[in-house]
Amino acid sequence: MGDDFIVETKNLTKEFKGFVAVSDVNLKVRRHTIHALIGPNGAGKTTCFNLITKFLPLSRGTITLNGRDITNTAPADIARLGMVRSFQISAVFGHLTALENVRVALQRKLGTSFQFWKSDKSLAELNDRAEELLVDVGVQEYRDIPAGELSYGRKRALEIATTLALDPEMLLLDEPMAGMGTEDVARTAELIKRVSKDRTILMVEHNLSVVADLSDTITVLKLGKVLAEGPYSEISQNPEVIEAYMGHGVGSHA
Amino acid sequence: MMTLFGIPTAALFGQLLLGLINGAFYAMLSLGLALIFGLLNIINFSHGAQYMMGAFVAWLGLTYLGANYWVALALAPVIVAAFGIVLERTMLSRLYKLDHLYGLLLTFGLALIIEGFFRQLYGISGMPYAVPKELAGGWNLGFMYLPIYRAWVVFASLVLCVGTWLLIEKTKLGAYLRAATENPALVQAFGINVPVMITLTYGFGVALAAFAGVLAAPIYSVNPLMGSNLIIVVFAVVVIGGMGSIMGSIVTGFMLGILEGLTKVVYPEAAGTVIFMVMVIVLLIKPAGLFGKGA
Amino acid sequence: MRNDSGALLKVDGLEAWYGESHILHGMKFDVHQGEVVTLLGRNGAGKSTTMRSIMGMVAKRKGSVSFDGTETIAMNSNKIARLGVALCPEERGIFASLNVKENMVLPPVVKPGGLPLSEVYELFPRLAERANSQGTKLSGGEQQMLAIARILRTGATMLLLDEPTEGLAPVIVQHIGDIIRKLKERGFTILLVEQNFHFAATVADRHYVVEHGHVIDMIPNADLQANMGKLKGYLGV
Amino acid sequence: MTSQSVTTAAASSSGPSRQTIFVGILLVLALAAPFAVYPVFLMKGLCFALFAAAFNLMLGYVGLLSFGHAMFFGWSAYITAHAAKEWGLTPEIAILLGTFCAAGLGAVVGWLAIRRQGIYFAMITLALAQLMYFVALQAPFTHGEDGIQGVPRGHLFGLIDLSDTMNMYYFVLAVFVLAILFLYRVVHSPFGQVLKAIRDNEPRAISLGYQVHRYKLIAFIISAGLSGMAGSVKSLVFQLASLADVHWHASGEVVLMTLLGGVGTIFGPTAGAYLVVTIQNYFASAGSWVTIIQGFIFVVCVLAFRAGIVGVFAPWLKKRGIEA
Amino acid sequence: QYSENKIKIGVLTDLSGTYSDLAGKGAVLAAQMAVEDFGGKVNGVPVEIVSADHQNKADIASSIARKWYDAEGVDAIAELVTTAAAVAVREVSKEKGKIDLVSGAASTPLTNDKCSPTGFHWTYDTYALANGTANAVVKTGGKSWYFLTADYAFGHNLQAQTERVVKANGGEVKGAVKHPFPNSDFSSFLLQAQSSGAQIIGLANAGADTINAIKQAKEFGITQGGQSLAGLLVFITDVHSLGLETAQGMMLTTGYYWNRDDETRAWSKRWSAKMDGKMPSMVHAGTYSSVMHYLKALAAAKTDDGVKVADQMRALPIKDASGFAVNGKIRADGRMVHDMYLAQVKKPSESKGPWDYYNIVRTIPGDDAYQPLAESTCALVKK
Ligand SMILES: Nc1ncnc2c1ncn2[C@@H]1O[C@H](COP(=O)(O)OP(=O)(O)OP(=O)(O)O)[C@@H](O)[C@H]1O
Ligand SMILES: Nc1ncnc2c1ncn2[C@@H]1O[C@H](COP(=O)(O)OP(=O)(O)OP(=O)(O)O)[C@@H](O)[C@H]1O
Ligand SMILES: CC(C)C[C@H](N)C(=O)O
Ligand SMILES: [Mg+2]
Ligand SMILES: [Mg+2]
Repeated sequence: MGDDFIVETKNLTKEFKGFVAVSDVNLKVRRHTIHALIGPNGAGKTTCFNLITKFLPLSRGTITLNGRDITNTAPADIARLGMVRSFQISAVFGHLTALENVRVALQRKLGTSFQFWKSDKSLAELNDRAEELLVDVGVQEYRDIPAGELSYGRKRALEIATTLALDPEMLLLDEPMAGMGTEDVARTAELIKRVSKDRTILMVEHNLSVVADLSDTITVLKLGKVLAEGPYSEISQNPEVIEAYMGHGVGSHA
Repeated sequence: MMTLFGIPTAALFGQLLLGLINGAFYAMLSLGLALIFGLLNIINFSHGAQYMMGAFVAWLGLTYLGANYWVALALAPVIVAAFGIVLERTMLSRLYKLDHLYGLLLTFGLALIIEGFFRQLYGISGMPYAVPKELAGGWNLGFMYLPIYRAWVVFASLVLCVGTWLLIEKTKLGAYLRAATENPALVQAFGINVPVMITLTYGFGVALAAFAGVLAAPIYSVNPLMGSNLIIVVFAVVVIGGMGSIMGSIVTGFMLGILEGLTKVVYPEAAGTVIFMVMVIVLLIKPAGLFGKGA
Repeated sequence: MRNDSGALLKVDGLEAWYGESHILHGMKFDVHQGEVVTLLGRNGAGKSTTMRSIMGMVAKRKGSVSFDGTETIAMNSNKIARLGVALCPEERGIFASLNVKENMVLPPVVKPGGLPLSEVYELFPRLAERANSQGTKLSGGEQQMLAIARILRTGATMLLLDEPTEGLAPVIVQHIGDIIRKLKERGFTILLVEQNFHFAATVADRHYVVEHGHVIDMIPNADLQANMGKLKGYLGV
Repeated sequence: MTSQSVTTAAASSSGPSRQTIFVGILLVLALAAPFAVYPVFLMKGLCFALFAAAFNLMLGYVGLLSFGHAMFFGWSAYITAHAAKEWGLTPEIAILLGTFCAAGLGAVVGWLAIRRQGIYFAMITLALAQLMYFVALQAPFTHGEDGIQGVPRGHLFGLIDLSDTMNMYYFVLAVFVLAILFLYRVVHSPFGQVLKAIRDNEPRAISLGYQVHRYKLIAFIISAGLSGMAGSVKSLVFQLASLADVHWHASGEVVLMTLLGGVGTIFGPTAGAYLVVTIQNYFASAGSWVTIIQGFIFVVCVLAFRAGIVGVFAPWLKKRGIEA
Repeated sequence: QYSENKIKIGVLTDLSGTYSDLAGKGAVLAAQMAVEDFGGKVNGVPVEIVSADHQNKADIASSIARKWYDAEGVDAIAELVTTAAAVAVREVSKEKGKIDLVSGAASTPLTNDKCSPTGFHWTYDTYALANGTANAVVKTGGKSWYFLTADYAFGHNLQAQTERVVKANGGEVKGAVKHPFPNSDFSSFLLQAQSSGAQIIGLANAGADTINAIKQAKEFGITQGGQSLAGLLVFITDVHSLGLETAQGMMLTTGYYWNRDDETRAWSKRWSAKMDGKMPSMVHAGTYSSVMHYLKALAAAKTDDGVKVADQMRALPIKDASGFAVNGKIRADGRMVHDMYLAQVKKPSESKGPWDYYNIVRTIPGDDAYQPLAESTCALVKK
């Protein structure tokens, strides 16, 4: 296959009290690619994510995942269908240790999550897999530290590990690099590339070098509408995109 | 004679009017509570006790100093507010960074102490407090006899409510307060003396309660438990109106007073419960309350 | 280089603590009237803490901070603000319970001479469009604009901008650059914290490099190209 | 909610863990206690301790403050009392009946309330509890102010005579211990793990595919059921089910017990319950001084011992590998 | 012989709530005075008074009673204001074979379904109140009634008793409204009573509720409109709180009035000296009287066994220094029958000093005041 679309939106629209944040967005994310969503602040990128994962109800439009209509599916069920998101502001379980954070994600597949009569020692079988994931994102040293005490960058890394733990076929990452130091950015980019092998990734990112480096396709949003779509080479030459987003090159990325 | 709900319409008017009068108290009390609750993020459980103190200060003033009603109306809120300010400075101010629950627990404890203290000193039967001469008597409205004093209560309450509403919504005080609950350090860095502002606001909320207490003294006997019986209903009013909404608590206060009045006619046993019925319905339909913003 | 005695803001031997942890160890630098000066440094070097200390927002601090000849080290932050200093904090500090407009007009006017509201909206037209939205419903970048915009009205002439470009689209970063230059033309004095020295280079007159709560170097913007290697070393890029 | 959930990876020393020894000591004390202390007082404490522990499941582990838990406590008491007195059911059946009814009521209330958070959750539970109070006030079988009096304790399994105070005490203790073990298991189960995650970050838990409302609802039902069980047992201990147990004061009291003892700890609610019950017991003849003293204790606790009684000892215990 | 060589009497009352003025610590004092007046010892065995606050709640009352009997060697419990508390304690006392001496509670079930061989109802009850006040009112022309009734057992009971009397005397009941208990705003209920057109508005409530209803009736000009109020249970503490200005002219039934004769004045002044100049209510005097009688029975029975003491109590004549219980006798159902008084509240001008509030209009002989034994549903009454 390789050439079909895993996620498709049709006329995706979101209105907030008389203000249109996302308007008629038709997005097609090709299977096994990295697709970037960029655009000026307030263009509606995060809102798109919220709509696709149903964290916000749509005003109009339809969404399909693997050809199946998920327009009216609950957010938790969307995750169960294999599409998982991360958050723009880091989202970890602050009182759980790093290991437990990852394990909570792994645990779902075990099917024992409603079993309040069972010991939590039964979860130990997941520890090995959880540790592998921590190693992948480079936070294995902090496995027994409550996640709330990690520095911002490490929280972001942990969040990615937790997301990957679900082994989703479709990943939505909202500014995964925001707040990371330079060296972490490189490692995370590397990781994203690695996990994208047999997955599909839709990602919002302001760091243009990362976008240029990773993405197969880029969609540029502006004022809630699609402004342009294509590979980086094409997008970066588009005068409208330069005007609305990239600007004329001064100090845009460090 | 026309009837509605099986009662003559004339009598119904009377009941509505009485409901409105009760609503005036709900409105005043919930206004103060909403102010403290919505703007300072303190669930002021001692509000009822402070209302009671207002009434007691009036009574004490009259009994021991011969201070008349009007003097009490002017001074009791100030005295009780000063007391409130001391509490705020010495205790509540330590809790701002913590969960609301602690404010609730503290003020609950304070309410117990205050009420216990007054009970210990003055017993429970209640002290008589006469209607001031100027407001004695009543008007025959045809459908009912309206004591002048009750009319005065409604009037005073309306003036107070509207005044407070203007103060909060039309000056920037309201915005400062709301912002200060979120990030006091930053608001202070904008040039506002936040601790003083918070203290004064708390004092003002307490003064509102005490004022209501003085207004209540001639109607109900001055009694150490007069506030604790009311507080939970007043909480309900604030929640139904939408927490933090000044207008919400005023309108809801009057509205629920009237609704309760009607219930007293139709199904009196349920009069104390109808407010909670309304609360369930409102919260299920409009989670943030009638006038609340967002959820 | 102007001489020190004419400095509008003069920081000397500034030390600061969060609880028990000692963060600033004798910061020393100054900013002259009408200048744009940046503090550069790695994550955790103490840049934001310096800003907060100047503003009086760090409870435990020592040394000297004088603004326009007034020693402010022992003042409460509301007093300092009244002298004409305003902060745009790094976490933006947009109030969720206020709408955009209310956020905008929240900081009181401390001195005459601030920008009128209409001009502020001209600088940030996006904010006028969203004036009635709840403050925190703005997108990240919009919130950043709001945080800058709201202190322009107050008449404060000394602006402390803590990472004003964080999370912004490249084109907006440039826009912010333009605004800083405009503000400078109007006579504002600006202390800027930046991670992005490419951006800093386009607006600043001088750069201080901060490490472990000290100033370790000062580089005039004119000499920046020459000192690039050294700077990259400091910042670990 | 400020909670001191201690999530130490179970300190794994060999032999019986310190935790086991600690619990063992407590248990021996509990077994010996009625020889030193008035057993009815101990039983009252146990009932409230169970009530507070059940309540704590919501506050401490789900992060939701219910201000209407008295409806489960009180209604279950009525049902058990009625069943034992009017239908002559044996105590264990009457208690189970009360417990299940409370859980059922919990399912309905939870279904209505669980989508709300913070103060709104508290208020909607309060409102529903007030409605249930009203029903209790008006329904004939509850006998209004008098309550259902003279409830027979009956024979446990038709064999053991519970009118004997010692028998009753050990029965209540057994119920309490089993219920606490059950709660401990709930908290330390795969389900409990998810609850903690939800409390920490609900949107994230949703994004991982957890239907959070179901988890919260189940927790609420468990909490309601066990609160009910506490009320049922109390109605047999005192042979009385009364309005006081459905009144909002009782809902408030359980919040106080839990906060005073230490939210989100295993032993906190028990400590808090005994503190409050002791105050009430010792100062019963002090009239309004009781309220003054109680108020004073709350104020002191809030200002000085915010983590609750157990919170004060928790670090000390934790050092010794014991989860408070 | 006396168990543990000690006699302990518990005064279980409302020390902090609505009824703490009409009962409360004044009742504890009365019990103490009884013990002192008796000499502090019964056949050489010391007598001790303990007290506790039941907060008017059945569950608290029952658990304190249980604790006292089980763990603290209490032999009898006195006072017991509020029916629910009294019934709860009655239940425990009966089970343990201990004596209860109910003074403050009002409802008739205490000597009917809930009667006990060791339980006594001392001071007054709703039946007697109705007989006194309602009779007098109907006879002076108040034929049509409307009730404001506190919505709990006591209120219902008082209304029922009063209705019985009204109807028996050819009066008519136009309606009733049950108000929540406690309640502070009566205006709405008063307005309903007003539009009913009844001549008499009967207040089947007590304490603060009665006070508020009366005050507000005045405020709303109900009495000017030609209707009259009948307070069906009014204590002297209520009159004090209302003030004579408001309360004047009201008819009420009481089991005791401190200013009735020299004996009552002497005792009341002793009590008053320790109570900041307040005067005792009938509950205070009743508590004294019941405890005193219990002590006498203890001495005569030479044991603290409940049943035996109860028998002695029935046998011995009742007479004590308070001047309570004129013509008193105890019946099989536990009712202490004694004379009741129909009183009218004085005008302010008639009052000669503080607490001088009543004119006694009529003495109602005990047998006329109380429910005839033949009507009692108490299982102990042989028919
Ligand atoms: N809940 C909401 N209510 C009202 N307006 C909203 C809400 N959420 C977002 N918006 C508005 O929708 C627009 C798009 O916001 P969104 O967060 O999607 O932007 P974004 O593209 O992610 O920007 P950034 O890059 O700054 O994160 C913004 O103008 C924002 O103010
Ligand atoms: N509230 C706080 N309590 C304790 N330590 C703090 C607090 N805020 C900051 N710190 C510590 O103070 C040091 C300096 O922090 P500061 O925020 O000033 O750094 P910065 O130079 O602004 O870094 P960045 O580029 O990440 O914003 C850091 O080590 C940080 O961990
Ligand atoms: C008025 C009270 C002294 C009587 C009490 N309410 C009872 O139930 O008997
Ligand atoms: Mg975004
Ligand atoms: Mg910083």
